[in-house]
Amino acid sequence: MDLDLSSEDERFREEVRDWLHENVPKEPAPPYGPEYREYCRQWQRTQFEGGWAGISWPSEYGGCGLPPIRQMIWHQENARANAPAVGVNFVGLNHGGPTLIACGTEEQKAYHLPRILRGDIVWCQGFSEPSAGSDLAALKTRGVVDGDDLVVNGQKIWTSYAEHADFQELLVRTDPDASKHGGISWLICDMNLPGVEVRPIKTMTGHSHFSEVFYTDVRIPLSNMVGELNDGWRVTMATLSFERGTAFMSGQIELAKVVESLIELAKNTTGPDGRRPAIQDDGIARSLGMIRAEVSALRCLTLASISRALESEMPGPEGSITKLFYADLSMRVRQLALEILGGQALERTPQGWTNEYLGAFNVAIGGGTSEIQRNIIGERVLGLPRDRNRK
Amino acid sequence: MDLDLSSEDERFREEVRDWLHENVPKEPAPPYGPEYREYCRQWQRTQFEGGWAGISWPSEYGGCGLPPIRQMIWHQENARANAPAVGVNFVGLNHGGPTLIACGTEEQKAYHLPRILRGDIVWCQGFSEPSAGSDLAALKTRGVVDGDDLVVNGQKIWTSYAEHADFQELLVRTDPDASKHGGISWLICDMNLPGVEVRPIKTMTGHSHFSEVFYTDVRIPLSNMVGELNDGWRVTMATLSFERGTAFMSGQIELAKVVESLIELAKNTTGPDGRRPAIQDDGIARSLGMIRAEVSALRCLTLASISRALESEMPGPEGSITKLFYADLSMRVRQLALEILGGQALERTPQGWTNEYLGAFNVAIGGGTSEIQRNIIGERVLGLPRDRNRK
Amino acid sequence: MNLLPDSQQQEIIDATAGFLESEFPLSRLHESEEPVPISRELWQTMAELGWFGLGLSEELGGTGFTLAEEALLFRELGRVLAPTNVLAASLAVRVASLAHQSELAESIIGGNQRVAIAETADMESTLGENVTGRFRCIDGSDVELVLCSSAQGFALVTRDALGQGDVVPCMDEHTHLEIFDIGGLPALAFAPTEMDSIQNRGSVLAASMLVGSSEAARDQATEYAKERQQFGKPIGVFQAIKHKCADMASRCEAATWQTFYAALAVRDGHADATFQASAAKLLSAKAATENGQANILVHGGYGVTAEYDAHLFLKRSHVLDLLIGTHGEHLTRVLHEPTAA
Amino acid sequence: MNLLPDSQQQEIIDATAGFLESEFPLSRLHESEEPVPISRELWQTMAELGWFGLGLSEELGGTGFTLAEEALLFRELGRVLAPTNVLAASLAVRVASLAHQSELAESIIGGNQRVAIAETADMESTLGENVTGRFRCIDGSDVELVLCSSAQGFALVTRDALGQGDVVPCMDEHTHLEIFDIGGLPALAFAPTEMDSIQNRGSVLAASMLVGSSEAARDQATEYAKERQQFGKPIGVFQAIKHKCADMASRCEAATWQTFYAALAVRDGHADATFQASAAKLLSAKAATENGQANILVHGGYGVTAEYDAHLFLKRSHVLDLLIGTHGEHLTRVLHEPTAA
Repeated sequence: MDLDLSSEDERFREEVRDWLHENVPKEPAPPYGPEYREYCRQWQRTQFEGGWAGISWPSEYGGCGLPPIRQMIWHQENARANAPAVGVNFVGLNHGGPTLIACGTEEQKAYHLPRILRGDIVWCQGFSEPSAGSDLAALKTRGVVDGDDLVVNGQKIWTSYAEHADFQELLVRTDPDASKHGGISWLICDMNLPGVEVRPIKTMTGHSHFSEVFYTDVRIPLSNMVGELNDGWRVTMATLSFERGTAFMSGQIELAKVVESLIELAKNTTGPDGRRPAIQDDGIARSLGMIRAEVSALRCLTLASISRALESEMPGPEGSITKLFYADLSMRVRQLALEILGGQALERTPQGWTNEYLGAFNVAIGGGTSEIQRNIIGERVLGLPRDRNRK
Repeated sequence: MDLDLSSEDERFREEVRDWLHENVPKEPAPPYGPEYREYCRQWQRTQFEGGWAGISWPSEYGGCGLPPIRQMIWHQENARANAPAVGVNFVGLNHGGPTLIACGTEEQKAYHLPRILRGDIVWCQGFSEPSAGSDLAALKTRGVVDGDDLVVNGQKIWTSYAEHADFQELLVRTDPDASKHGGISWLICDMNLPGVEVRPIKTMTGHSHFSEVFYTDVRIPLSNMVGELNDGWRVTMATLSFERGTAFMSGQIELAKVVESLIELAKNTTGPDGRRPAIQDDGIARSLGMIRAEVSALRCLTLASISRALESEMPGPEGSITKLFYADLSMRVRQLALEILGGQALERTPQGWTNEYLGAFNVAIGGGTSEIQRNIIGERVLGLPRDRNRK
Repeated sequence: MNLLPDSQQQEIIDATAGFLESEFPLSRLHESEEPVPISRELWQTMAELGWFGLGLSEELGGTGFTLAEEALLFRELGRVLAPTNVLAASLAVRVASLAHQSELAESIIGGNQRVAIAETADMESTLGENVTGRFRCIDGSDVELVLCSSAQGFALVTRDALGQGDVVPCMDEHTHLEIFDIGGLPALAFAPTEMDSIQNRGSVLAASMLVGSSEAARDQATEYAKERQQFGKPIGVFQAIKHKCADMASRCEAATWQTFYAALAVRDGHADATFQASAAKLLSAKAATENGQANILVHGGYGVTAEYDAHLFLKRSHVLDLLIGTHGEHLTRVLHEPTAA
Repeated sequence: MNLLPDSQQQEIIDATAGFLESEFPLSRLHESEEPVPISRELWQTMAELGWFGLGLSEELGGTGFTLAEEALLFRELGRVLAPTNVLAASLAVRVASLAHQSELAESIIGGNQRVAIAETADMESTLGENVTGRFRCIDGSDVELVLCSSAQGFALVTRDALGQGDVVPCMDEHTHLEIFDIGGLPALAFAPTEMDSIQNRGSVLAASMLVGSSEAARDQATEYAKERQQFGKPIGVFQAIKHKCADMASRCEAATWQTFYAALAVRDGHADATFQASAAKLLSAKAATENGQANILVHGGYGVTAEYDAHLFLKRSHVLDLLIGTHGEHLTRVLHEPTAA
């Protein structure tokens, strides 16, 4: 047990800090559209050219080959420098890429990994379907082998940044007669193939965070399969373990910043008595204190994941604890903001707390609802028996 | 919709108040033991002799034959007069007796009801078993017909006041080959029969609220069966509807008094800052306010039950909402007391808040856990599909 | 004593629900992302139904029912997320009547002047003969009168006199939100808080709308839980969902009966009327916002889409929560006012 | 950076757990309803194991490990609901050492003097050369020294000098609770809060015991949920139970890693040490009390019986929660102290 950063780690932090100071874009990110995509890609390319992309990815594919703690340092310094968020590159960097590293062929790795790191290509996810949400393995999108291709027909939903993506991690059912988990394959789908259609879904914040994707006779080469035919569920578990595990590193740092700004809000907003600043209200002060302690615990959960990653490549089911804790805390932070704001909470500004509050429901649902995380914790961390209702 | 009490109701209230003023025992109840039983029985007999027993019970069995609102008025005035709690007579008055009224034979009613009202006999419950708790219908205690008797062998648990009781509402399995709910019978068991053995269970508050009861070849006359042989589950549902419904009338009034004393506590206890009285703490004041509003809502839930009782004899599944609300609120009231007391909460006095806190877990578990109440609300109030895990 | 609606009241409920189903279907909120003011025609129809004077005696020009029937009407309005103008009109009629402005009252009752409510936004506002302070005006884009509300009472002013306020996008996109800084504007009519228990009436009506919203959210979540299949079962089979719905039902039940009780206590001038009205507002606000959140979560991914109704209930519950006093004010009252005997 | 115990630390954990399993089985708490003081022999054995000076350097007479290893030891002590005397002794050794009372320190390390902790019970107490105020002394029925604790620091006094206090039945029947009103008693040794981060050390050790208690409660509930059958299934199949257990695991995980981090931050003198120590105390107290409650509820009726262990964890968690500062003090610190970079 130690918190020590080696002198190399410290030097790394200094170098990152200096480089970010010089290179973080001055102009803010455009809110959406092709300009947003370009902004994200350009920032990724800048990182790549500076030698900072894929901190803990293997160096043979353009990564830095450094231990995960360096990735954490990188995220910390990015937050300190107010560097742009990962944006459209989230899936490629945080679970698409790591899945290829763990399960992909040499060709797949050689093609995609450097391109993801350079910001040349954008990845998105194609897992959920309209009737396969929490019950992901119920997916029905069909893939039929025809020569060297899989011919895909069906529909996906909740695909973030689909309209910006070049490739997609796509789950299809390739053996409808096999057991539910036994007939699924994991594909790399080129989003520009004929027959792929993207339709954005509008959310309650007024934005389109995600889309439906429709597939009509889309021909995907079999060489784009990750893992074996019908063995995609194993690969999926790897993807989900990355999604629920290490992908939260930057989210946690972001949330810590949100909490500090919430404290500022409480200093500058009149409290429930209509007279003193909210932070002088005994109850609000206690809630703020507890939330600050909890965001610290979230950070420690992340550090524990990093520590475990020193021993094993693949994040374990404990990632679901981090996800659950993160989702619950994210929601409560925004609820406290609403309590502090009182009537002002009705006034909606694009970057304001009200939108944050509405957006927080995404966090509790996306990447597996909190109920699903509790099932995983109960069954895979604690070893409680599986629910027979779930066929 | 009206809150009006008729002039007869008001006159009734006056009469109750006057009578209680004259008749409420001056000496407090002994804490336990045979003296406690005698105290409760004596108080019941005093009520009976004064003409106040069984306010809403039929007059042919010694009751007053009055509408349920009079029962409510009676409870209110009892609380105001600090009259003794119902104590050992709870089961007889609140669900044993009402079950007989709904489902018993003429002989059963004629024998038991007046005696319950007079305080001559004490009833207890014999439903749960060690492996039949939430899954009540899994009960295994066997009853075998032999001539005019049922011969009973087995064990019950969580029987409140078993050591004081003369009779028990006893569920036994009379057809082991029938469906789970189809082979149960509801019996009146004389607790003084040979083969009945009572063993008190000590709880975490240090008291013995309830007991195990063992049955060895206990011969119960078939004439003591309520409802038909193997049709006891229907009778049980009636008993439970009374237990979860109208039985909360006095509990709600009691809790309202507890909340008022909690507010007094907050005035007289130094708060979290170690300087001001707890009630001046913004957060504690808000919690107290909300709890006071909630106990008022609990009262309104009870009044709604009374209103429904004007139209139907049997309480509906909404009683589970009252039970759930009551259990949750009971617990939170005591948790707030602990927060107000701070370190003082460690100091345990027999009637103090610390024991109230520990005792509140009983409320959340006894009479069906909050999880069971939520199942009932989900399935029987809202019509959601039944869980297939529950065989 | 009977908290259940009687047969005449049940008729009011049924007729109102039927009318609202055709005139205020929830689908209307998916046809526009802007607030849709109630049309003049529809407003006139409501006037003819007697809604604006529902709780006012016939001798004062009202329909001759009481606050109990008003509570039932507003519960139905809350169910369909109707704009708050009916509530504003109902209170405005009473304010005008209490200020002996019978012509004004008649004009509102008759549907000739439409009303919006404006809730105080600071502690410095004063209401009386004149109105001063900052107010958040709800659903006031196309009205003739504005009813200013604060802990001091209610004051009625003309919309024209307020000039152009600061129109702010609202959390609820179907609610028009405009902020006015008012400096000493003479009121057409003023009623202080205690007069005819006017503020308690407002609390009960707002609570009734919140009750309706919380019940509709409960019903939506329950219906979805019966229909939506995952793992080969309706999701309502799973306790994680079933128990969420049960908690929604429990919150509704508590809020509903507390609100009905409060309506009667206020109507009949009981000593605990203020306590009951504030308790109703608090419990119904809690039920509406928590059920609004739970409804979204029961709907999973679909709950956060604009296409489904779930988010509409949450957003509207926060708007209604703002009306007639802050949490802090109501909590102070329930802590210090006398409760029921 | 690595938060996981290394192999040497794992050995300490395993050895401690083995020792405690035989010397402090939970069954001992069912054999008596009174507090059972640690016997002289057992105390001596602990001394020989080097527990009282575990985190003290060898040159000061300690075992030469650090606060990290102490945290691991106290987690195990928390798991078996051991009395708080080891914690008192561990802090007392450091207080004596900081006050250059090396003989006193050696005597405690050697097990010759047993120690109890007494937490301030009012805001008027003062700690320094002299001790004044009201204190709640925990597990002090058979000790030679008492360590008085308040926000000002720690002061060591002899048990004899305190005379007879007011023995009060404790919520936890296995904890001896005695209240002392002390007026200007000279201290044998005093260490102010900041010195050697002594208060933060205390917070971390109390947090470690709370973590142990919360983990043991989680494990008990989980085991019970696997074994107990209802409706023909282990109750752990049902989400109402499964998700309760999952929430228990989540609280444990957060408290554990926060506490380990705090142990290291305090040991290494980081700028955020106070923040981390207070955060650890708050999260572990929350985990222990909430898991204590949940464990009882998972056990159903059996959870409230004296015969089962479940209630023991809840009661002890409230005792441990009392040690080394109130919630209010820790919440103020976490709100105002600097956090990690």
